[in-house]
Amino acid sequence: MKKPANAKFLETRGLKKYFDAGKRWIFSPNIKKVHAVDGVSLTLRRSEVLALVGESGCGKTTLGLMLMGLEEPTDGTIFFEGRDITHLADHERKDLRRKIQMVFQDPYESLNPTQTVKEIISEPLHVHNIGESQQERDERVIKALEDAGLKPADTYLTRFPHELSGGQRQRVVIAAALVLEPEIIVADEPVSMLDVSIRAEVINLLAELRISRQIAVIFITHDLGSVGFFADRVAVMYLGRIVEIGTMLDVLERPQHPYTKALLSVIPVPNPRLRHERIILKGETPNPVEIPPGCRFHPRCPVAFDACRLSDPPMTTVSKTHQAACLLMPK
Amino acid sequence: MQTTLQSSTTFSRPESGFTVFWRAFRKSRTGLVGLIMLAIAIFVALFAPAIAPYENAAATSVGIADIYQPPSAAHILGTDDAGQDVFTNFIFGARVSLTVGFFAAFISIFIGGIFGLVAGFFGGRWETFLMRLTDVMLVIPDLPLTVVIVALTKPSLMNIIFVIGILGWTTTARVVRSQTLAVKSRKFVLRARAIGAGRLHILTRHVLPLVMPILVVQAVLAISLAILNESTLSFIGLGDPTAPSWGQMLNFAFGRGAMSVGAWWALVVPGFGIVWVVLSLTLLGQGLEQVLNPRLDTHHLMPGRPKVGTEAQAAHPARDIILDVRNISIHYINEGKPPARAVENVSLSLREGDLLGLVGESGCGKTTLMLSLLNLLPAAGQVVNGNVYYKGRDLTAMNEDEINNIRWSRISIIFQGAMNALNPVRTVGDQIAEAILKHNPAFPKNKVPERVAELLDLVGIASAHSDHFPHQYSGGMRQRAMIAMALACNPDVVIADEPTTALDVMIQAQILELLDELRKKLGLSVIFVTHDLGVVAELCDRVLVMYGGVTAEYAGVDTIYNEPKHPYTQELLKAFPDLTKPKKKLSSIPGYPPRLDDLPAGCRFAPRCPAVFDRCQMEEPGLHVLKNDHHVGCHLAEGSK
Amino acid sequence: MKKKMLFTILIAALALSACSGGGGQAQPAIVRVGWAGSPDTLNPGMAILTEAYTIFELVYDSMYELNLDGSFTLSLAESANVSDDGTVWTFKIRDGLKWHDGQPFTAEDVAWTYNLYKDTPEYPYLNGYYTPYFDTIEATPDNEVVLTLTEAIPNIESQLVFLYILPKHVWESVNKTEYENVEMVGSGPFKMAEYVQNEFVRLTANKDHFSMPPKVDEVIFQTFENQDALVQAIRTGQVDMVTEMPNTAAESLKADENIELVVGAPLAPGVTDIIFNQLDPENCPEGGICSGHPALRDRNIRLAMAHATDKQQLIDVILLGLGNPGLTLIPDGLGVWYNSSLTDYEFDLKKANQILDDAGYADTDGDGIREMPDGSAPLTFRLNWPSDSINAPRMSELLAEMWGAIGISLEPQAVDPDALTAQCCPAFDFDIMIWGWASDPDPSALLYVYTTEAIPTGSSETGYSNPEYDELYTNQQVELDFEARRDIVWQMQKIVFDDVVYIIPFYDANVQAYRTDRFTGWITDQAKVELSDITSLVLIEPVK
Amino acid sequence: MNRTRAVLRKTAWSFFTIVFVVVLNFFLFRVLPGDPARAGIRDPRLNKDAIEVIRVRFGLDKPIINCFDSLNPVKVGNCAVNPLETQFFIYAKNLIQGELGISYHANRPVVDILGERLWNTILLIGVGQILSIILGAAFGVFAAWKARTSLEYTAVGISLVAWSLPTFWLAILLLFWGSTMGLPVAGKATPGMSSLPLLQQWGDIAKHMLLPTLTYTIIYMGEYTLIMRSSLLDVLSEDYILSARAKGLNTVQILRDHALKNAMLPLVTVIAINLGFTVAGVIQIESVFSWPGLGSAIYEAVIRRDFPVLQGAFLLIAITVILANLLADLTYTYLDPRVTVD
Repeated sequence: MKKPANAKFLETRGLKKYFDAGKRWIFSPNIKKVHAVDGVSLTLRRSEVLALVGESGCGKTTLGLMLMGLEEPTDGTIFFEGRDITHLADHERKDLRRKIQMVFQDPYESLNPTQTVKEIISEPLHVHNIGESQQERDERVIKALEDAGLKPADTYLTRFPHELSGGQRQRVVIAAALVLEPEIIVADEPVSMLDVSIRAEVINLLAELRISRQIAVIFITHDLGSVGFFADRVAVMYLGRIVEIGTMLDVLERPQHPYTKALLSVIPVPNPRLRHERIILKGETPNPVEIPPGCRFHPRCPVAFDACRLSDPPMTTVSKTHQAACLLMPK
Repeated sequence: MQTTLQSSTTFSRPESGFTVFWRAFRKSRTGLVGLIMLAIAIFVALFAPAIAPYENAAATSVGIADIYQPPSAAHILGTDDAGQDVFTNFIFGARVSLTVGFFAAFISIFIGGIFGLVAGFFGGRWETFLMRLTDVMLVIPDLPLTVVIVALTKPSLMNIIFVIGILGWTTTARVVRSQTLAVKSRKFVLRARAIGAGRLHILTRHVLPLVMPILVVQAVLAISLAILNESTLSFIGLGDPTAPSWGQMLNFAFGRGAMSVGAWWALVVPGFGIVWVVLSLTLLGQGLEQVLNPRLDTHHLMPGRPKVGTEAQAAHPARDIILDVRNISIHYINEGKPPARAVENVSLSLREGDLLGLVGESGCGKTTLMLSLLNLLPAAGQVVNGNVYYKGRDLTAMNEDEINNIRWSRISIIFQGAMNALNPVRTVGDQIAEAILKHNPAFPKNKVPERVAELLDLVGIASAHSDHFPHQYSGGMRQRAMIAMALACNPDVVIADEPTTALDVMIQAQILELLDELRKKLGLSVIFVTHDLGVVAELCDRVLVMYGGVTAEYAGVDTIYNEPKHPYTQELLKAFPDLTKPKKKLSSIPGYPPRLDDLPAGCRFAPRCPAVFDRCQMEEPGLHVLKNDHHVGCHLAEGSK
Repeated sequence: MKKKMLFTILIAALALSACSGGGGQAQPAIVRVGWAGSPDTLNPGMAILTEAYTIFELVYDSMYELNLDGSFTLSLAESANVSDDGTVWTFKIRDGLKWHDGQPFTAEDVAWTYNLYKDTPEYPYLNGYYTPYFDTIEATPDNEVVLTLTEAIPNIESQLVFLYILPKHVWESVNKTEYENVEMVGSGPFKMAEYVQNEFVRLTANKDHFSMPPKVDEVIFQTFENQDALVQAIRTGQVDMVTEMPNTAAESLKADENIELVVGAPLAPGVTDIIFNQLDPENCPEGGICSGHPALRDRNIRLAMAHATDKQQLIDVILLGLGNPGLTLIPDGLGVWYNSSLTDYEFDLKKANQILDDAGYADTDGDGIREMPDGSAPLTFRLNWPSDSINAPRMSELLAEMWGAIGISLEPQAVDPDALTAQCCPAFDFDIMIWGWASDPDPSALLYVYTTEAIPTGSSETGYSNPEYDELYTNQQVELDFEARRDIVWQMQKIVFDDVVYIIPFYDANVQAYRTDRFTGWITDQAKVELSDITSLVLIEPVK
Repeated sequence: MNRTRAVLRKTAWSFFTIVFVVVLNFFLFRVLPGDPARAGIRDPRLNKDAIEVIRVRFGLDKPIINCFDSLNPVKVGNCAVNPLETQFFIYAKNLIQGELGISYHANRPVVDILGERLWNTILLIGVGQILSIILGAAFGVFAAWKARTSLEYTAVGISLVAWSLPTFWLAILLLFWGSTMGLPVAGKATPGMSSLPLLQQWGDIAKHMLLPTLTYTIIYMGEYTLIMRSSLLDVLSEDYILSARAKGLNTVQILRDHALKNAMLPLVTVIAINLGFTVAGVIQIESVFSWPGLGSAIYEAVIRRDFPVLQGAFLLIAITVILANLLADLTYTYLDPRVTVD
């Protein structure tokens, strides 16, 4: 099958997810909402790595879960290869699941401790009834393990997760995703629980897969520092919105939004000779129950002015590949 | 210390889940005793006809003289109210009592298990309904229900089992539900959904296997409760008198005046049986629980091991060195196993006003080293060598009372994970005030709130928050509060143990900035423990890089980053993403850190070292001092200046 | 300081309580009686339990006293005269009697009380059985009570003995059903002093009683829910007398030199009976299920079972020997009414087997259990008993063995008493039951159980029906001549004994124990033992 | 705001539970076989009319609910019956007026019977609970504090054995031991003591209470010890204990100011839930020691199938347990600041 390299094949339009804050109570019909994701539109191309960056509570994980169909969007649509997949029922989604897979943050939590590696990796095959014979399945399992860098694969098959190190576990998780030969992997903070010396392994693995298997990756992280090495594009999220999106170089080298600038400035540089001035934002991400009026970033923005309190800045184009939502941007 | 395996080790056939379980269970003495006791009971029940001296039937020729006969050769445990051999009935009673226990428990576990699973897994209305039902069942006294059910049916053994079974499911339902909820919230369930698994698949393949152990524990407890309940029912006259259980033996002994005759054996023997089995099950349950829910068998109040090893060392340190750690070695003692050599021969010195970075991967002994500075090691930890001097006084030689005066007032600690380090049921202000008053009893009480407010202000928290509980704080605020608390007694030294690890980059930057500011403002000396090389580069004056419990490299910050001599430091720096050099491929260090209780011979880094040579496999490298007070623990640094 | 005070007080309280037992000064003579029950109510119209009747007996007077030998003595009246046709009774009440509250006791009180019992529908235990023949009751100015009956009856004493006379001046104004009568103004040898239901009853002596002034000052009845505790209490001297206890305790108490043990038939004995459902489904009463095993309708089966029942072993094992083999529902405790001329079926397995063989019940399939002559069903009977009985299960074990020896098997099953009532009668949904009756001094009530008339009402447990017997029952009810009535009653017993309607395993004895170190004068030489006979409590006096 | 809401919601839920129990309580005792009027009154002296009189007295002549004569077997009756004349309505009406019917056995209002016995049980449970909680908590604290010492093994061993004892069995053994020590074996007080000075009466009651309370304490102490121990072990392994130690607090200060309150939390829940389970224990203890409380009333009612009393006691206990649970929930809300409405 022909796969046009740059066709939009996953797209969201105005995606929203509101949660109820607290339980419904007879005497309070107007329940407050948590605006976890508040209107996100983005596209993902084939075999592209898109980094989704933001502080905790900015809605990036919820967004990932919605793409996976694990959370029902409150509003907005998701298209996959031009098909609306926003509200599919579980059985309609089944073949879709083969194409979009997920890798979770905590490799200790995302493996069932009672299953062996072989069971874990062959489980998707059983669920989707893939493979004519046991032998074929075994081959697929071994291939997935080897693609995930666990070689020789057969030494891992009968192990339990507690017999593996963190990095190995994360590889097993990735292998379990690979075995379905997905087209997209949503990776939710896949390295934040790992030691520095091992992080690189996993990131490199994802980068390789994207080349060898043409897999598109949505890489969710709070650490801009770790994305620089393989993301094609970076989207910065703040309070449920994307505030800046562009190619990796656009965002890292020509950041437009004050929030992006601040995030970039606080990334530690492992060289004492390069100590630099850091823009440290005051306070923490506000409660997503009450979104500030106007620009949602203005209470923490070091360069905010009066207009920021009043109008919500729209996404403005900086260049063909680069957009940001700030009033200060040149029109 | 996480359990990691050398990737190089060849793999033998891995153990089944049962073997793993059994190995853990074997360690639990209570569990073993319970199992043996239960095994004896089951053995007795199974082989009752072979053990019992008489057949299990009322003796035909019983006369008045046979009733309540004391123990004798013919009846080693005497006879009962019908002239029957108590020992024989006791042996056969085991069968009935255990049957009641097992079957009733099966019913209640079955019902409770299904209810709990359904409620926990499906949630929504089912959960509401089932949990409300459970709540109601919990408040309804069992007995009237039992009376009604027994009256409605018949007090046959079957019905007794049934009644006990259906009245006993509530606890199981609750426990199973919460376990199901816990399992359900774990990421692997979400992952299973992500691969497209249906609910049934998730329930049977993922949830059930993890709920099963809890069910087993519940079952064990349910059996013992059922046996107790059966005896209670018998006592109230609601049992089945034709089923010769231990409960019924007691019932006859009571109802037919055993104690009045002085026939204690008719009463004590079956009672003993019940206590035996119930105790065995309770012990077994405790043992199982220890295995399934392993609690650290140590806690923070257990007395630590006394220090062994060298006495005070020679030369008095330089005047401006406030904290001097000399050749300290710390082992964790595991009964019957080689000790884990968590820290070996580490020295460091902290100058007044300096910020010392301590860097290493998880499990390299950083935290152990820090805890040892204040004699806070867990019970298994032991200082086997070395000394810690604070202004010339040896902290390792102090007793608990002496060091209590040093703790916090001179040296304080900012713990990793402030949520856990703050007491959840006391307000933050209260906890800060406690530290002030502990070390400054003369501090005027009415001034305390003022001081607390001042401290909170120092770390950027509005004083209104002082009445709040830790859970009402955000992660960043908690860490700030922890810092405020650490400063409460104006200490000279603050140990910051990974204070920013769990935080977002922005909050992390805020905290680092704050720490640096305070250090300068208050003239603090700080030891900063982290695994993040970037953070160290931003802040520190000197850096100690640890690997596998030993010093890899110890030098000024610039030396470490720009002239690293130890291959580990070099590799670590290469693995660190540097935004100033984007699109460079990250390198990683192959393999994993060593287990501290299974260290390789020779250099601890040798298995992962790119520059490894023969000597590294045999000989542990010493610490070589290069120029600029640069210490390197590598054979390659030998001789170089 | 405050805490210390409280502590001192507590210590003092404990010290006081510790020495309260052995005070020095002249203590009132208090008899402590331990019993396993407690009166259900002190309202004589509503009471059922023996314990209540015991208190009535002590606090109230009635027209007759029932003696331990079963005879009656006139009590309140100096004389009793009956008209020639036997329908008008005139009782001359003693003069000068007084209620405990000082009010005079007159014939007016007696007549008022009898009318109360007769006319209050909520008193079914009294007017259903004791007053149905009462027509009118009037008091005369001469302190006489004139009782007119609807027809002459032979047993006026047993009709009147439990009708305790209440003070009209108190009872006139109270709600007859709700009144709990805790104050209990009576005229008997003891006065009510204090009553806490299920805890104790405290009575003080009425030293002015006209016939039986007690010698002790107080009697306290204390409730023990646990029989072992009761035995322990008399052993340790916490009580002076126990009215009932496990038979097992008898032997060991006998050994105590300060305790005297008395065994005898109770005045109103309980009867334990093995009941056979012999109702023919064709005569099934309304609402009946009538699922009885057909074999039990055959006298041969029942006879064989009677021969296979070793009553002595039952008595030995179940009662520890403290009982007598039974014949019919009329126990030996009823004195003259008990047909002592009957000879029990001897325990003889050979004979029993022979009877079954002859009647065609053979074990055709060789499983040790005989089948019906047509081979249809094995002789396997359901055996039920009320689950609150502790002796019945033991009996069922023994019966299963005994009857097993003649090829009859049992399916034993305890049943909730209520459920058993529902199952029993008039549903007749059982084969064999072990249950019991309490008896009245007059045999009439128990004899009624065998009548055809009793089948639909539920009083008949067996479904036994015999026109000859029914006729005799009617006759004895109106036979005025004592001897003649006794003959009829004996004849009736013979009929039901020959028909093996029930197997009566035994009549159990009553066991009581007294401490002799504090009080003397207990009646211990009578054939019967009964607490509601007040003589003992009246006669005893403190040991000097 | 949140806390008020939580309190309101929990209170409302408790109220609904009570209503449910009240209704259940009615039907539970109506599904029984046999005619209550005849049950326990098997007396040949009663004829049909007499039985009818008894049925009327206990209100059993009325249909249970409209259209249904009885529940066993369920059959459709006369729908023309005024619903106000049904047993259910009368039961509900009486209940609102604080009446629980008349005891089949004692011919007294059930409320009176339960009323006079309730206080005795409260006395017994009260003292027993307080003792077992204090002792259990103390042993638990020592066992956890001195973990892995012989002190812990002894405390845990004793507790496990105590937990495994059948209540009535222990009671009867203690009764015999006590009687040889000269302790009273039955009742709440020596009859006839009411004329003595109050102090002496109290002393007498205390002596009578000794054995039942001891039994109660032994049975429940073990459980509290185990819970306290495991809960305290958990707490003592928490980081905030380490940080308290780092703050320089000594052991007593740490236990008192940081560990105990947190460790008490599970105990509060268990105590409340235990109240429901206590019933079975109290029945056994009271009946062995003839303690005139609710437990022995229930025991007698079970033996005599006195359903109105059983029904009343059942209701009383259920409501008490519901309220105790509510109280525990609210206490919990007070003790643990983390609990808010979720």
